[in-house]
Amino acid sequence: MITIAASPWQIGGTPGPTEAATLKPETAAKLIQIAKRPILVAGSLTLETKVSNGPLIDFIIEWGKLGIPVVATKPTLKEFLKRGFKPSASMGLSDLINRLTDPTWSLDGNGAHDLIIFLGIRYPILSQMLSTLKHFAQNLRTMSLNGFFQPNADWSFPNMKEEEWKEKMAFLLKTLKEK
Amino acid sequence: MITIAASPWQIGGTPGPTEAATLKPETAAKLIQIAKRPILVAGSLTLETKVSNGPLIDFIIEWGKLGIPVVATKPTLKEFLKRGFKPSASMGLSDLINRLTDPTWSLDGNGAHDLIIFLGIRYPILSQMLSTLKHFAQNLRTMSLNGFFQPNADWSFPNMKEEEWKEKMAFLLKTLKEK
Amino acid sequence: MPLLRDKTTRVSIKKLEAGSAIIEGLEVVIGKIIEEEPWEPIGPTPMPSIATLRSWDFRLLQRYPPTYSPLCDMCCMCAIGKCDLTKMKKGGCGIDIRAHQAREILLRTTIGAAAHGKHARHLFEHISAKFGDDLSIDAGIEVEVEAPITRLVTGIKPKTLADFREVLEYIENQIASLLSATAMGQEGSYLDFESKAFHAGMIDNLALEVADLIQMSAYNFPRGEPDTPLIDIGAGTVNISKPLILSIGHNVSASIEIIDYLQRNDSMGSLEVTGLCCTAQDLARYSDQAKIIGPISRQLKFIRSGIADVIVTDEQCIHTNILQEAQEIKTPIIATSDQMCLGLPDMTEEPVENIVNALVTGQHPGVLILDHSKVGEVAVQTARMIAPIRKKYKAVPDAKTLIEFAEKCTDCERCRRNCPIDLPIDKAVYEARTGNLKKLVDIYDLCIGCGRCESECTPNIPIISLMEKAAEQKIKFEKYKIRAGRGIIKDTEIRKVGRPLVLGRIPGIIAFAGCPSYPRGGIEVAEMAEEYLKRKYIVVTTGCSAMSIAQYKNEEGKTLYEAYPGDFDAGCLANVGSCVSNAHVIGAAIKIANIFARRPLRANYEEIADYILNRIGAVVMLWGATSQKSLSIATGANRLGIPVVIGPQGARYRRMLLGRKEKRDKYMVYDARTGEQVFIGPAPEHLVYIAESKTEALVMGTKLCIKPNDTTMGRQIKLTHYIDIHKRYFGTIPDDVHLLVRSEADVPFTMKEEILSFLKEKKWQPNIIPDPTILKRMIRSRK
Amino acid sequence: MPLLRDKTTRVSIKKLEAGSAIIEGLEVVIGKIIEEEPWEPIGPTPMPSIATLRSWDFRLLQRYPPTYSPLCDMCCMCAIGKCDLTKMKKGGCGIDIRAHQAREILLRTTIGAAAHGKHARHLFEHISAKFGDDLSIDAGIEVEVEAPITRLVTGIKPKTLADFREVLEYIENQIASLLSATAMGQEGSYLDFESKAFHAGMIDNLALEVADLIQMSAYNFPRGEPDTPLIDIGAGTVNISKPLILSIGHNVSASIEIIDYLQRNDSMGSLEVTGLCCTAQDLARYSDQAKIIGPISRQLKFIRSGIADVIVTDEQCIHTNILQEAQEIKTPIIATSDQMCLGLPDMTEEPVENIVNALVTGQHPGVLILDHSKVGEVAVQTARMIAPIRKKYKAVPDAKTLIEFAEKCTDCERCRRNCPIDLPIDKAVYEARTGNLKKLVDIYDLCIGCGRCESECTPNIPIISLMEKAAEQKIKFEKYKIRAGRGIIKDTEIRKVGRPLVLGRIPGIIAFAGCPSYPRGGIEVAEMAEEYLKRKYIVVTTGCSAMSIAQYKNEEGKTLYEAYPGDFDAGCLANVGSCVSNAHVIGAAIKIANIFARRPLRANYEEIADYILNRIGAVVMLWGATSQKSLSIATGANRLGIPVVIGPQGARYRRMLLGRKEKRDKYMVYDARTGEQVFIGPAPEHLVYIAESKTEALVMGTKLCIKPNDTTMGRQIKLTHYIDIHKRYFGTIPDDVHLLVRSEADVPFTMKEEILSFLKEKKWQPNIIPDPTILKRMIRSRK
Ligand code: SF4
Ligand code: SF4
Ligand code: SF4
Ligand code: SF4
Ligand code: SF4
Ligand code: SF4
Ligand code: SF4
Ligand code: SF4
Repeated sequence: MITIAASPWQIGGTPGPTEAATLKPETAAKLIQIAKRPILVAGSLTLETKVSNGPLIDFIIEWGKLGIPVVATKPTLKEFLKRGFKPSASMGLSDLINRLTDPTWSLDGNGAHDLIIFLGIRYPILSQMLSTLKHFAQNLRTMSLNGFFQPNADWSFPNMKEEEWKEKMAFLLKTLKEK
Repeated sequence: MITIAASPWQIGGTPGPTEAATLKPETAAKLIQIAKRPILVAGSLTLETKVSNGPLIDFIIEWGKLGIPVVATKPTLKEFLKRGFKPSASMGLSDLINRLTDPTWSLDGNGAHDLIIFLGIRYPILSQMLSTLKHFAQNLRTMSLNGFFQPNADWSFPNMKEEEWKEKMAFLLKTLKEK
Repeated sequence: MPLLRDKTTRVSIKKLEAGSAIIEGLEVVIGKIIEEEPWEPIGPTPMPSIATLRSWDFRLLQRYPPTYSPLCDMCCMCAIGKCDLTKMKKGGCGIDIRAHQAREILLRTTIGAAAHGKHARHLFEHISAKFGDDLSIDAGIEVEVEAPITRLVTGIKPKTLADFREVLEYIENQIASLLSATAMGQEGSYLDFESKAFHAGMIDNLALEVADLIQMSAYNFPRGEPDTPLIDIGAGTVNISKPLILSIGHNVSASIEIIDYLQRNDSMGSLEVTGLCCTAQDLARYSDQAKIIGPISRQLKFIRSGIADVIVTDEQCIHTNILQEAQEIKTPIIATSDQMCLGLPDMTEEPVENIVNALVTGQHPGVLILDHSKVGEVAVQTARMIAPIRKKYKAVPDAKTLIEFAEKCTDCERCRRNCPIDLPIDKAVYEARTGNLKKLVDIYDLCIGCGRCESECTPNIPIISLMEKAAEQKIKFEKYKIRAGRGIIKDTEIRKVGRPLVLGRIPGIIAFAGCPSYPRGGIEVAEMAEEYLKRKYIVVTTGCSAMSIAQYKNEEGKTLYEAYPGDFDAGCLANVGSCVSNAHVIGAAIKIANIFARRPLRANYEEIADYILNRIGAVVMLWGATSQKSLSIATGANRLGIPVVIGPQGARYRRMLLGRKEKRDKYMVYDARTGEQVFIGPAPEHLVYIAESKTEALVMGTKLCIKPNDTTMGRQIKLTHYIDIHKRYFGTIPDDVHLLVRSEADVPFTMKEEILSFLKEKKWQPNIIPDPTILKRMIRSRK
Repeated sequence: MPLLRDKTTRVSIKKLEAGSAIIEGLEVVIGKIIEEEPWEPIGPTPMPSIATLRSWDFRLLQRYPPTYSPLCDMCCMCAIGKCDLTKMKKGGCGIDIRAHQAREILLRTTIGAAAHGKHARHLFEHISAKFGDDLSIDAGIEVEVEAPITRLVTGIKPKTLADFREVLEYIENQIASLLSATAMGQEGSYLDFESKAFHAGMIDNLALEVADLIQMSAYNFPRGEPDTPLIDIGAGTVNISKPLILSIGHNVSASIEIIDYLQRNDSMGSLEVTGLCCTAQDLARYSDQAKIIGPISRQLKFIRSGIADVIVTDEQCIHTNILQEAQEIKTPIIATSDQMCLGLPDMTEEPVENIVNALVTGQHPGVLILDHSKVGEVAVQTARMIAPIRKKYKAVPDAKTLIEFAEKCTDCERCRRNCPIDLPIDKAVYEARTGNLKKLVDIYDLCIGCGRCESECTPNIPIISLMEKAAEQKIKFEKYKIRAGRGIIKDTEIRKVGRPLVLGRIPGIIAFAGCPSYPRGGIEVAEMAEEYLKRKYIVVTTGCSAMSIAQYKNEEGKTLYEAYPGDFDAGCLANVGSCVSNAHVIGAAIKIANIFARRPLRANYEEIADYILNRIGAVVMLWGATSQKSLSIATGANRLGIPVVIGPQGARYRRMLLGRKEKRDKYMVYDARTGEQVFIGPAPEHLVYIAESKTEALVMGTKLCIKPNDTTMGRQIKLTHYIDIHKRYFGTIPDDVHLLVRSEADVPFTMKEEILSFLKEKKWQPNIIPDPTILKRMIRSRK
């Protein structure tokens, strides 16, 4: 037996034959850059999760400033506002996922999104929400950037130790800023 | 999404988090050589499957001559005998698998086997029999040398085109003979 | 305990005084009358609950402990999951993979029992409404024991339809019990799960009997006649110039209304009334004018041919994507069961005219009609009106279009990799580009028609349509004959074969049952049947297996139904009927114990099962194991001590019940005469065996017919077959003959020398022939 | 249609003449008496079958279509599988992942219904044997409508135990029907599967009611009294110097025998009688001497403490590895249900002495006793005799041993990776090496006690024992109070709250139900309950949630049960009882429609559901979704139009029923006065919503209480809470306020300015307040 590098973080979480491709930060940056209608979904763990220089939420705000539309899930909205950042939208995670399965829907009504990036969402619920999109939103691609491999995404970071993840996140932000 | 090189031959056949390691012929040879109590199980497809120089059964007989005990499943026994080769034993596949889950059992009564090599068995049934051994015969290791990835084995050849498989099989036999 | 029975006799009482109570002006329906007729004293286990027969089950499981082959290493039954159970890791509820697999078996056998239980219930309600509760249960002449399973399990002897009400309530009660045990945090022992699965199998078998007896009684199906009419079977038998109605499923009551309507209007010949799966088998028991297309494996293929003008679905074994498939060929669907509503509008209450109109105009792609009496008229009228309109859909695409499709094939192998039985369909399609369709034709016969290959094909090649086209010419010649299902086995037949069977002079009963996931096509079932017929076994068959056997001709160009008589006797081939008719196969074993051996029947489960286990050489062959229903049918047989051989695909049922013949202590029985424990050899060796190939199944079948009670003459005959067939296919004499020879007199005369020397080599010692039982209480004099 | 009821009154008749029939010497049991008492005319849907309420279901599903989150991309239900269904590929039976997920929901709701159905059946049989069929169903004073669900669904008004027989048969019949539809080749439409799942939910709720009403009646449980005794709850409340019996499960009848036996022998104080899960809740309804250890999450932890001298298991939610766990601490098990036999020897027929002896000597690790009346004596005597013997097991390993264990930790993370709720248990164990147990203590409260972490740990560290040890001091102070389950809601209470609720002045009913797979521990349930209590919602709770709420103290050091009254009224906290008591929560909504609004109840499902959907602000909170049972309870509520909010772990139930508030056409109702279609806004927006966090659930709860029928005053109040709580947790006013304001009068007074300007921004237009219904036939005058 082997343990595949990118095995689902939750051991029982093998969904079936189709699993996410493992993502390197370089590739992530490229995919984000070529996406035409990406959104970044920031979940309820954005506050308590730490990246190099503070909580994840501050980091996400920097992304938002780069022009990537940020959707704050309901429980995170207040924290964004507190920090003087107005997300592009705020919705319940379930509400958002449900609408994303409708290819005619988008945040601004200007055509379907093509890439959904997830950060700061509790593993078990994200896994299920990614499953919804995998099966029923074939028009878009999903990317999980938490440090835990999410097989139901199209692309996911592999399982990483905290420090490693922080480095990769910093590298990713840097790359995005550079280009 | 990616399609992992060593994905189960049958697409719906993902068993769970624990899957076989993909095997190269070199490694196979090594594993067979270091095994103390291996057996080779030859199933009902050994006649109709072709390797480089004839049917698989002839090939297996060569292995047998190298000293690896061959168990012919019931439907293949007659063909071995026809060819003047007496397998170490002949049993129904289900009967054999059942006994292999008993760590006190062996063909000759001289202590448990440690490696079971499978050749020439219909994919769907082999997959299930390997599952039995995976869960309930933790004392032994299993190896599938058909050209179809069997995730329930401990080691399996990956999915291969017929020609490639024939080459690998020839190489394997050569290696075993050399040492 | 006196037994209560349901008889809804309504009585008006003006004034009733009983003891201190006075009731006036009351209309009562006398619901339960305490059984008066002394047909047989009640046995120890009437209407057993899920733990009643546990000790019997544990005895079987001790000799035949389960060997599991998990199909999945995880469990996903509750919201704690998925739990990874690999290698005996425990799930969040504490369960390990052994108990979980047993739970999976319980769940599936219970689903099977529920499907049959519901089938029986639906028939009951429909027939009760149509014929009244007083309809007599008529199993035909020469049949005293009309309902062996019902009598055995419930203690009820059914006389009218109403008598089955209590039986159905019992069945439903038990199903709920069994299902409940699969909930998170219930049963924890794999042995108890298996015992419950046995119980589900028994309940399933009971439901089969109820269903078949009431439909036989109501619809006047053949009742044990061996020489039922030969029915057309095969897609080649239909006249495609006539409007064609295709019924699919298992519950024939809706489809019978079609025939009734046609007959009422004297226009039976103007339409083709055809069926697929068991509904077809049962239609043919109702009318020899109905035609059978084939088993479930022909379902998608025949639909793709476009020939059906109307499709009537009832319940079970229906391709669940049928609505979309039917829309492709512009064929309206009439769904007739709450088991399969397909999202269709419920037009039960609408006038026939409106429904027909909605279907013919395509306003709805199909409708749901829950009142069966309406179905006949709607189906016929719709077929007549729509047939001319949809003429152009009555054909698969032409060869050119198909080759164009095939040209898109990239030889990616994914179709084969998604094929449940690993057919090389990739190569067949790839080769079709060149116009060579031979490989496709070959696969046509092997294919179970599931459509998974198509679903995986990136360029969307309609692979099944390709096959259908490729086999077009061949299909025209698919004209076979099947003998209509005969139903019950008569008491007279039982009396006739009882002695030779129990003593072993008839080597055994082989029952081909179940679905068509054959490893190498239906031909293998037919070949096996033929081999046993030649060897003078009693061969019986049902459901899809019976249909597969029909689709084969012997050297003389005859189907086996034409070549062999339909009796329940040595060297005969009896098509017993549809899946629910399996009740009569199992019932026959029970009847042998009761009628021939005079063992008390009523509510006397253990003794009868003990008798069958130790004395009746009967084996069920589930060669194309597929559905939950066939698993539960087989599991019911298992509880009665009848071994089952399953084809290799059935390894996905995930468990066998295997003995180990070297474990002498497991094959001990009591000698009822003395109470002594006697070694009986592997007789039978296994309770559920998965065979790798046809030859292994054939040989195993002969071996599993060997029973401890065989007389020396009988054992000689059985061993002759076993050794002969083993030599023929495996080249040697079996390595366990010494375990099956009890005295020199057992040794087959023609092989004496060879076997005696083998016995010597094995240091064989003679043994006695006991009066075998595994029930301590059956010992007549204790030591 | 006259309704038939089962009343097994036995009458001896010497001679009976009725019409032409003469019957002599017959003993009859009068089974079915045509209903005479004209309590209410029968409605349109008595004992609906699985398709009867389909059109109602389809209406709900149109507004709230299912959103699936597959837990697995494959299907393994039959031997064709596994089929890969990823991205709408079809399986071998033609099914796609949408229909298959719906089938999985149906299967799980049916399993839940079966578990409760069986629970009811077991209670029924036991109570019938013990108290007789004539036991009156007594729901207490001030209760006319004793069985709202039974009346609504079946049309039966139960007076005695026997009246429930027909109800149980109906339940079992429907369960078999529902299960049957999950078989391979049955239903093909996801909407029809969902409709059937609703049906399973309804059947489940009916079973709950039967179970709780008969146990309330037989055991004299509290019947709607708000001020039931305060019961000790928490492991810290037990006196470990006394022998201790621990009951686990749901069916209290066996455990009640323990208390009865002690009371008969006047020795109630000599033993600790404790329970876990719902059996504990129900024991506390029987005797205020019983102590509750806690919800299911404490099960393994408490067993590991070694304190229990005897464990009595009945059915449901029991750790299936309990036998092995109990053996570790040398505690014998008494299994009392055929639902969980654990492979144990059945000693039901043995004398008490022998059984006790077998247990005390360790001859058997446990026994199966299916006769509950024997359990009491066996349990008590065994506990007394074994307690001194097993003294040394009454402790988790000492701190030193545990640190030694922790030292083996390699920080491999696998325990966390196998934890269903992703708890950082790896770090906690790793840190314990240093003797710092704080992280372990923290996790103790969050952990659901499933044991999966241990199962994954290569060095076999007994992680749960570590936690138990780490929290040892804390556990000593786990002394809380819970108000014993009060059972039914009284008609008088309904009358009192009916108007304010329907008009909206009481902002809503929030029901905390279900299991403890909380994302962040039980404290969150308690915090949510407290928030709603402060806001004067009616808060009710049952089962494990009720126990979790108890294990929290407010700022004043009081449990919420001590701080708030137990009425069914604004700002009160009612512990209704065990899981089966959820019937009364759902029943309360029905009773409001019936008693307050005088809607006909009997067999009048659609109208009542329509009333609840449009008028009663009630929400079920399933914060710790786990078992199949909680899914089916919730699904039953859904069919009645009651929305359910599920915690994030419940995403593994794999489907939500979500509305989309921007789709105006989905939120139209008829105005019953005029027949006009009126937009009502998202009221309620969803039927099943999975909340990411506590705050989201809290806000969603307030929003889902908003109903089209609210008066302007009521809407003001509801909006005040919604907006206030949204601001508090999310920082803004909700973006959908304009959809919920129908006229300026709806605008909360205190927020007038802000909201009016928001409305302006949204180009808000006023709308009328309809007399809302989604049933066309409820329109009084058609346009
Ligand atoms: S048991 Fe079946 S449905 Fe569940 S995870 Fe395994 S393959 Fe998937
Ligand atoms: S039933 Fe048990 S093993 Fe299965 S998912 Fe639930 S907790 Fe895990
Ligand atoms: S339809 Fe036939 S060829 Fe295609 S996957 Fe199914 S069995 Fe294989
Ligand atoms: S999946 Fe389609 S393209 Fe691929 S080999 Fe099969 S038929 Fe050809
Ligand atoms: S034999 Fe199997 S496939 Fe055929 S109709 Fe019966 S259950 Fe269905
Ligand atoms: S039920 Fe259908 S999808 Fe599931 S395994 Fe069977 S054929 Fe495949
Ligand atoms: S026992 Fe607790 S910590 Fe361990 S896996 Fe279960 S929930 Fe997680
Ligand atoms: S699984 Fe065991 S060794 Fe690994 S981190 Fe957890 S406690 Fe430590």
